[in-house]
Amino acid sequence: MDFSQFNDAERNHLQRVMEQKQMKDFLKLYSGLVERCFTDCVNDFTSKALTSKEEGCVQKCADKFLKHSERVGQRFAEANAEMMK
Amino acid sequence: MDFSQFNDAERNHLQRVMEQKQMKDFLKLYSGLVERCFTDCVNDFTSKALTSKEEGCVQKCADKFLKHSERVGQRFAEANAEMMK
Amino acid sequence: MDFSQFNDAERNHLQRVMEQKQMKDFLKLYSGLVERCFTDCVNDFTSKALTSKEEGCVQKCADKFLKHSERVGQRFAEANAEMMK
Amino acid sequence: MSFFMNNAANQSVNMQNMAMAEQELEMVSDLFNRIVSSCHQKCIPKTYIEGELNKGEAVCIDRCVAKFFEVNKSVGTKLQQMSGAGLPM
Amino acid sequence: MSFFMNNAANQSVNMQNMAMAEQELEMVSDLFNRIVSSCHQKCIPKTYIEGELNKGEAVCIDRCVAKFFEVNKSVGTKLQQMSGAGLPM
Amino acid sequence: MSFFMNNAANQSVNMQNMAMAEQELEMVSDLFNRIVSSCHQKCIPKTYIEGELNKGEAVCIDRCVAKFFEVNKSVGTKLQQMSGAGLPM
Repeated sequence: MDFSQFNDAERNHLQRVMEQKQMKDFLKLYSGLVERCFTDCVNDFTSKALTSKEEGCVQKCADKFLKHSERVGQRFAEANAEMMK
Repeated sequence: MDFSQFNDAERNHLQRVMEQKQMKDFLKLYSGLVERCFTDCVNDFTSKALTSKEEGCVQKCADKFLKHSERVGQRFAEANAEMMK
Repeated sequence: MDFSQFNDAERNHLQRVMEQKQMKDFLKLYSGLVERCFTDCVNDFTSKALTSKEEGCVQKCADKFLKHSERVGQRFAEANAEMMK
Repeated sequence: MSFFMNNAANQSVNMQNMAMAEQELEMVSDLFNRIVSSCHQKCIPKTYIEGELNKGEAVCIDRCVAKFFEVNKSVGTKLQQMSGAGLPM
Repeated sequence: MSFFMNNAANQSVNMQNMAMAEQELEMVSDLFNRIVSSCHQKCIPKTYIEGELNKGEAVCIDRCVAKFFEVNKSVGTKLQQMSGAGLPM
Repeated sequence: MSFFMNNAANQSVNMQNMAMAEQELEMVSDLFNRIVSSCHQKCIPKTYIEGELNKGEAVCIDRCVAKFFEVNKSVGTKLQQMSGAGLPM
């Protein structure tokens, strides 16, 4: 998106909108990650506490998802730049 | 959430917000329950009308989900209270 | 819904609301169709470009979904009219 | 739904009515989208041999929409009985 | 949560507070809905033999809610460490 | 995207432009989120042996993003041809 078409007041407005959106996206990332790693890692309901295997799986699942999301971000930016040409 | 930090006008405002939210949540519960029990119970498309087996399954599926949701609500409240300590 | 209960100003307002909603629904149809046909048709990641088989599958998947959605629309309108009687 | 945009200017818009009308429109379109997705799941195999609907798929869709409405009604009745609330069903 | 609707009229509503409170309400209800759907997936078979919860399902639900909270906490800690941001966790 | 907050005070904000810009931001972030979830489904096995991406997963992600953009373009072209509408594609 080309920001030069907007005046300063409009750019301030968009800046605030994007900050709110970043906060909302962060909360969505958080709740999505909890649900995804719970679904993929927790399957033993013979006790109330996470087993060490489950805890380890949750940590790796979260790390892997964040690395995945980061790499998609890089390819996404490149592909978008390509389209803008 | 600690409501004592708000004045009466603010509490009225939040009360109205929560009433609207409860209405919206009820409609989400309803449409979610219809979709879930249709998916789980209805698989026979040799006729246009629900078979008695399908109708029975839908009733039990809805009852079971509401009982499930109620029990989660109890454990959820206890866990939240635990966290507030 | 019975529109006769509204005055012209209200009908104008609803008309604008519905036009915005139609635009939003069209964008949802578009993004949902991309995701659905990608999931159902693209499974070969040995190269960066769509295979002709995948490209063909995406076209048919999109056509089929639009035809499906159109037919549901007809039956939906009939069922709704039935309920209004 | 034909609209006459003539002497709208001097009439007031009752926002309460508009909110109710918008909510009903939202509910009808939500129901439609759920039927499209559920009946696609039940009636359309993912092999996509051709873009047209074949006979079996068409008949399945018709029956699927009818059955979805039945389930919608019976779950609605159950919730209304339980909550006693007047629901815009 | 009891409310006293007495001299509210002459008090002002701080919209900033209201937005924060509404966001927190939204987060709590989102967490609840995700636990309901995840624990239904894990604990309730789709055979629906009867409408009541049997012993096994009830015990599974209790443990499932407890474990979900644990995962919620450990992922929250990880994200806070990484971003260093103060999160309304 | 650098912003200069200098003489903003005396300028007016054209809400029509803002709504369009916000919708475009919404569409870009929705596309990104759908690619993240679709390519996680296609490229990341759920065994989670380690937290890092291995070679195969990384290569799969790169190809998956490229293919998703291709599908996005071809479905977009189809819908534009059908509706004849100018779409903020």
